[in-house]
Amino acid sequence: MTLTLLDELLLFSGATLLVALFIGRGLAAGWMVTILYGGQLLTLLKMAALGYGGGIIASSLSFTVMGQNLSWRFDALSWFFALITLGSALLSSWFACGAWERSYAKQGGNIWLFHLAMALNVLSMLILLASGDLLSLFIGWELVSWAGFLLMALAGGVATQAAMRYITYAMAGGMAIFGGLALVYSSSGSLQLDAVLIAVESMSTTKLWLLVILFGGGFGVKMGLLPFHLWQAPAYAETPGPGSAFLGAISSRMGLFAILLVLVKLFGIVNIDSLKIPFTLIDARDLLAWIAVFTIIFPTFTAMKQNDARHLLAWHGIGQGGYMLLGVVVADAMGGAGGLLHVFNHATYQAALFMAVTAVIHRTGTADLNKLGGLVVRMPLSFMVLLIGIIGLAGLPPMNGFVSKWLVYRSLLNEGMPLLFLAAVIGTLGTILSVYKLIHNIFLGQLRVEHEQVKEAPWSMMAPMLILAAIIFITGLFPGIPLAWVASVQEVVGLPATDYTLGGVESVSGSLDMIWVIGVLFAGFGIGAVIFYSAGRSKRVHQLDNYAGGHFLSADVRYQYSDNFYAGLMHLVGGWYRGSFLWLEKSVISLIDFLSLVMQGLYRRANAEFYLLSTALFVMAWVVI
Amino acid sequence: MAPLELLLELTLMPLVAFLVGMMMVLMMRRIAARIQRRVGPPLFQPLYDIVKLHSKQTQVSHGLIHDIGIVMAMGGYIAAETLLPVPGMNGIAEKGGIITLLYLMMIPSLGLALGVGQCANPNGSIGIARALTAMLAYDIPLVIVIFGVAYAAGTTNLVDIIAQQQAGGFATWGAVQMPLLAVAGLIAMHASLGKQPFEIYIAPAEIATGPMVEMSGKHLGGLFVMQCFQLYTISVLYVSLFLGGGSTWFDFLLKSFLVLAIPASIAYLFPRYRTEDLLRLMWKWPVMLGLIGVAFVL
Amino acid sequence: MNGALALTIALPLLGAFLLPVLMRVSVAFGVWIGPAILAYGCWILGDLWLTGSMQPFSVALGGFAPPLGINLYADTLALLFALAAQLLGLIFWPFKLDQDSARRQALMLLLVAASTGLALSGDLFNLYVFYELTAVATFGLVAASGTSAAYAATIRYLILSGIGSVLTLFGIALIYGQTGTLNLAHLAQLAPEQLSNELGLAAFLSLLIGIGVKAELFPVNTWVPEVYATASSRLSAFLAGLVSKLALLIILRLLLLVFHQPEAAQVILILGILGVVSGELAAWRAKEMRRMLAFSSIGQLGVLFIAMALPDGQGMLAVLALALHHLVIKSGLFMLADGWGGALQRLRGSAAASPLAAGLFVLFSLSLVGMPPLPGFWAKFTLITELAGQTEPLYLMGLTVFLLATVVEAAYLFRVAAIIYQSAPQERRPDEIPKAGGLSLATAGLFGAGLIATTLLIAPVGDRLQTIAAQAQDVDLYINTVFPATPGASQ
Amino acid sequence: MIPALTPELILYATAIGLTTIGLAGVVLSVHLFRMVLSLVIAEAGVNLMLVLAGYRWDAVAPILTSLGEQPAMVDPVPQAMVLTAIVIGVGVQALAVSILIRIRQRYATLDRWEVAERMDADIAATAGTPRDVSQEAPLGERPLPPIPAKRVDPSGSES
Amino acid sequence: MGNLTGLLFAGGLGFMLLAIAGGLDFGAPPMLIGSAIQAQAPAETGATNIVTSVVLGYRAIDTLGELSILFAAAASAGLVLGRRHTSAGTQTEGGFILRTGGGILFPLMMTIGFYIIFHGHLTPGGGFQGGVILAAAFFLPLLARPGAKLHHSTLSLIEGFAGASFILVGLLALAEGKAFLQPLLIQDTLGQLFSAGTLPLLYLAVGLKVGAELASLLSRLAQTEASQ
Repeated sequence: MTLTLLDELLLFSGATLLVALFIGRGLAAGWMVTILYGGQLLTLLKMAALGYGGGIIASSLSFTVMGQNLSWRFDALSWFFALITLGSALLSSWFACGAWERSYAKQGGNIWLFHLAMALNVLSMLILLASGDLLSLFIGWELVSWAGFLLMALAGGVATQAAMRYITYAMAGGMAIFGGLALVYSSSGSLQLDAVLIAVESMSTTKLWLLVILFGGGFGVKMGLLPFHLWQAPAYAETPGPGSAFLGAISSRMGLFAILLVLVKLFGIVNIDSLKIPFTLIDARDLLAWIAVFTIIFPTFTAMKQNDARHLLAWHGIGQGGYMLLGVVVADAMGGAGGLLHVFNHATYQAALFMAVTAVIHRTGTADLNKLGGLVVRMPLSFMVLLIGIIGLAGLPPMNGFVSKWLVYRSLLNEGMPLLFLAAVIGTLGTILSVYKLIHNIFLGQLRVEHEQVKEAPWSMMAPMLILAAIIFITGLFPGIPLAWVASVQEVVGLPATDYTLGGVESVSGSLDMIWVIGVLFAGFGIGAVIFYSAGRSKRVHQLDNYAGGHFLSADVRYQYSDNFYAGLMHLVGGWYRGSFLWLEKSVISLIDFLSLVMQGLYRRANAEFYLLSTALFVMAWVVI
Repeated sequence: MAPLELLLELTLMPLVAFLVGMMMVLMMRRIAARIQRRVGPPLFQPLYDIVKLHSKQTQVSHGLIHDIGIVMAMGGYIAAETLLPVPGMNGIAEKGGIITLLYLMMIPSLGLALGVGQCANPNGSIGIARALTAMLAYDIPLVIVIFGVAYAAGTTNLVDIIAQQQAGGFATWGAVQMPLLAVAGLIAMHASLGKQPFEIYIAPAEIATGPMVEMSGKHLGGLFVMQCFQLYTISVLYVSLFLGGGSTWFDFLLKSFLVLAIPASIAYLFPRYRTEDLLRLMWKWPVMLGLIGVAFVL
Repeated sequence: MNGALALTIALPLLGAFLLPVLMRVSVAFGVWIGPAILAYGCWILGDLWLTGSMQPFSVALGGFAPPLGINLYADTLALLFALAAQLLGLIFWPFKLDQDSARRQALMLLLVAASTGLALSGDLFNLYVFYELTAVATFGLVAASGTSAAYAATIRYLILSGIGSVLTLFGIALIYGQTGTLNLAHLAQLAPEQLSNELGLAAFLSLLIGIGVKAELFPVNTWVPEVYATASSRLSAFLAGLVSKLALLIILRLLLLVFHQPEAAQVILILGILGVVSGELAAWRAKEMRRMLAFSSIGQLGVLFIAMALPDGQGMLAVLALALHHLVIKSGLFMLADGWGGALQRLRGSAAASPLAAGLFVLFSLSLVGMPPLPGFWAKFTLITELAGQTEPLYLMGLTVFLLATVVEAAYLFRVAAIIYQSAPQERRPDEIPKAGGLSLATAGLFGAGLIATTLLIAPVGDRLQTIAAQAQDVDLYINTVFPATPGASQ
Repeated sequence: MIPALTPELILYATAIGLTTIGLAGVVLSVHLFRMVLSLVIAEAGVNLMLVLAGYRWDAVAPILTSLGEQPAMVDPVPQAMVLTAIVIGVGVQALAVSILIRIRQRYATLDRWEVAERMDADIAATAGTPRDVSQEAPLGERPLPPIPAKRVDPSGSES
Repeated sequence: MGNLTGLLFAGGLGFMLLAIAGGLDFGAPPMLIGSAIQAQAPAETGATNIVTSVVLGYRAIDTLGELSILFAAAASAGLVLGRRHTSAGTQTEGGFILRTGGGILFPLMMTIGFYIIFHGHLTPGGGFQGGVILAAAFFLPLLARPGAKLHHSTLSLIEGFAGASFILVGLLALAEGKAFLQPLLIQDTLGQLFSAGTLPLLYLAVGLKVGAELASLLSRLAQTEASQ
């Protein structure tokens, strides 16, 4: 059997897993695994034709079990996601090697298990992305959720609790998908994608509704959509440093991949659009859109109240997921492109931000926003990476986040959905506010006494961060590069493709050319600098030489304003945080506890004979009558 | 559009903006004086202030980020000018629409925030927190208004919007077509200026002029320049969205000064709003008006 | 060669009778008698299983043709379960030597002989006799553990099983009164005319409840947590793993061959769903490893009942796959519970003490929950696709309950896994942390290896199971093998 | 209408009556030994039911008295079955009684609820888990009497 | 309240069962295999008592199963009631009538027991009934003199060999190529003492086994009762 490119990739990934498994003990293991990830990325790039022209590369591995034949293949969609996965894997594991590895091992962490879990995650994600039919999709899906569980449960203690909560959600999602799978199988007779395509047309609306709910819910759990989002923030935040960078970047986007494959490609947006919710004028697509929009707003404003940097970023991860779904669900040329591009952009700056925060933790030992401050003087490079990251996350012009958000807004504008547009903007503004809190409390303001001798992050951690920052800026400057891949993905998935240029998007209703916009921006900065520096040199003043209404500032006084950062806003909005979803989750758990108490009582106080007698009676009565 | 001509425009537009901006600052201070029954500053007072600040001997800075913050503040607005079409010169309006402009206007506030953050002064940080909250407050109605206009015009390209408005003379002005949106836009514009009733984040009594607390010399000069650009950008944006932009220079200047006169005259009559009152106000009336206006437009 | 089939039952009985005598004569010789007999039984059945041409055959005991005499019906399904009985009997052999080990080993031999009889016998009353023999042998073995709690559990179980046998006898009396014959094949021929009425259904239901006691059917399985908690782990592994499946096999044979009324299937479905709900939820709160496993086995058997309730034998493959999978997993888990028996909180940090056992526990839980490459997933997949194909709402409810049960199951199994992998509390001395070791760990490892082997060659195993299921479903094949010459006409 | 007291009704009524009394006895009684006895009654009832399944009108016992033609005989198979069922019953009851003796020695009581409560306490004690039921109101009506030490030595081994 | 519902449920169940049993046509059993057995039994098994031919011939495996149940019960009782113990029971001696009567009755009961066992295939009765009488015979002296030590080892010996012989006879048939537990040595001597081939042997084994088991069971019960 000839080894197709896809086989090479999967075998390479398997080899990485084996290397991590067997040779993982040595200190050089980290570097070896990173190089192997690089190798995987090269094999993927050899398949680059997929990203531009589309087409399919089938894997020679396919077998039939219990009458179902499983096949694996790569197309533009899986290639695009695989590129992001392998990119973030390479950079995260590069970040993990060297200094971080030694400090993690010193704190008692198990490096071998960490690299093993990362390799397992990458392999399972590639298998999921290469799935050729619904059954292999489900198999890949379960593998990914369990591999994620392993990576999250690694750090023990709080992380295990968060991982336990994750696995319960993931299992519920998995079982919903399994139920949906069974329904599809029963109506279409086979789980191959083309057979399902035919069967979808003939499906009754109620069955289609059920399938949309089941698949939507199942994939929504992984993506962290609103009712099921509670697990994601603690789980991603508690994973050890580079692990959270990897998970934050790509792990929950597998849910979007599956939604694209199933809801968009198989069911088709037009079918979903036709599913009307009785008595209301909105249909399934609007429902998804509104879930996406609420997923943008609520997590973002929860992030604002977080006091731990990692949790703040993790909550933002959920929020940005909402944009991607919104773009995909609006499903016109710009919206689709915006959603998909946002996946790429988010992966870059989320990974960069997590790495920067891990670098700060590595140096100062804490991520608590109230215990940091003024580190810009000591860790300028990390500051720059974090700055570029938050500009991307907030979606401001020079960085790539702006392009995808601009596309999403334009599609909302074209489709004429004012409320969705408004909600998305509220989300963005919320992001800007909480993101400034992040950078202010860590890098700006008063430098604490104990952080005087803090040095810049070591090079093994700084290199991947700088690469990511560069990627963010370059794809911001030339969005055409990722847009090319996005266009080919849109063809595969069945969304209308966008006509893109290197600088941005050309369209009759207003176009965007990032090269000009950024050019003008930097020109403006130049003129501003000229005006500013024309006034001669300024004297550098010590931090304590500050206006304090007549008091004398001394080093031991902590006058940094970081706790309850947006007090003004919180006076008005504070009352609206009622943790209604936490209450929902607690009520479900207490229901199960109560039921199990009832069942336990049933078995303890069992007058077994009486039960037997009563069942015999009811059964006989049922027979006789 | 030959690249050379384009380059010429790119340099001329900010210059024009600076000059007109200074005139507007002067007008604002003159109106304020008149309301408080005093004469008000002479014609070139803004220019004098900027030159004085820039020529100070001792320039105090709190570090590189403090300086870069100010540069970003000025640079952001300068870049924003090129996106605003001015009679005769369109700049790169076609390359980026209103949304890009809206985002470009956010960069100066971010730059300022970074600069003030570096000064490590609690008053500064509180001021910035309030400034960002205020931005959250007035940006929402602003966005609704822009949505309405863009949807009505079917494009986000300012040049087309102005062309559409000028096509039918007075009748097809934005304000006439969408009165409610115009009013909402006005209130939002007023808040984004940061002038008297909505200037909680400068509030001299409470937080010692907030962000400006550590700014002296050329930093304060830079902020003055930014203020000129800010006034110019906001008024010209309002003019081009609702008053059909300037077909001739005289008509363009007249409209923008008139537009600026309204908030200037209202400014000094109200006491300062608290942050949450500002939020409540902004989220209640302009948003209501805007949504109703958009409903009409849809 | 067919005669040897009867040997697999006769020899263990002979061994059981002679063991007390032999033990008094020479302990060294007596100890190896039991395992030797079982090994020989395994050899016979294995040889039949491999060389047998997959065609079922019937052995008339005592030389009398079936409708009069009793016949042993051996199709691939029966052979499989008989082989499992002998093999597991050998694996879970009570090797502990003490004063009354002779009696305990004799009872074990009886139990294994009865299980083989249950799997093979083709006569209704004979099934009842072997069912009672299993019950009595179980009482003896559970009471053998000597603690007062064991006695209390045994007496409660004995009374419940007594009532069960009363109902079973009543059912048999009804069937005999109605049809006049006891042979299953003969009944299968007569069933359409005589047993499809109300009386037939009543007879089946009393049989169902009677035999249900052993098959952990919902209302009558209150004995399960007590007995499994007090019996030795090896015994409860044998009981939970195999004996409950055999009782289920009888009900399945009756359902397939004789009683085709839809109401019968609905009753089983309802009781199955209730069983799943009660089992899984009770396991959620269980504080002790063995009790948790007991409740989880109730839940799993509830699932088997749901699979069995699928109309006209569609669920056969699902039942077979799920039963075998549960057999391997539950035996393995009980073997681990041998070392980790006590409270779950006590297990904190035992992963460090015995990593292999912790790894096995996670492997078993993953397969029980249905992680794809493991066989548990394929077993679930067959059931899910069958259930989804039905239209009645009850089956769909069964499907949803089954899916939700898996989620609850994953939650409590991995809660235990999390406890095991936690770091041991400082104040506990290392020797205090429970270690799973020795023979039971080896057996659990054996089951783990079996699981992994099935994962790797899942395709051939899947096809083999499909042929077995197809053959077991075929009622006419059953009748023709038992009455080869006369097509249907009774003498 | 009282159904005509045909022999059929009488016999069936006795058989099923015995079974019902047996079952009711098991369910209602609290004393374990009484439950075992009512189990015996139930089994007797079912055995009678089994024999009746084979009864024929005016037929004799299935023993060949003369070599010539024999009179109509009763169906021998149920009788064989009953023989086995009775002996099974004996076996089970013997075992039950011996276990009851052992429980009486260990728990000093044969009240089923108390035995159940003691059993749970023992299982929880061996496993080391806290009892899952509230202590102040144990399941039985009255709190557990302390096991008299003198009569049964705790190790349960024979004196 | 619990009792009331229990009573009601039991009454309801009884009524239901009666309604169902009504469906059976009483007194005219289909005799499907009954008549066939009656016709063939004397020829195939050589026993006049057809029930014995069914018990030991047609359904021999049932009887074997039932024997092993009895053995299991005895073994479990042995397990439960603990090791043999020679406690001088504090029970009162049997009365004078019991002691002397016991002495006289013992041989009588033995002969009746063996008579019933040997004529199992001719007249009603058989191994089980005879065995019980034998057990009573063994148990009588224990009642008379509770202190008397009943030597358990011999009893379990008898028990073991009797059971083993039952199966060996069955295996013998297998050795001759016939099916397991097939009746052998069938001559046409219907009605005589030594007719019906191996059946009497089987019944002898059953009788001895039942006798020994029940005797040891009863004696163990008596002695544990005594030791309290």
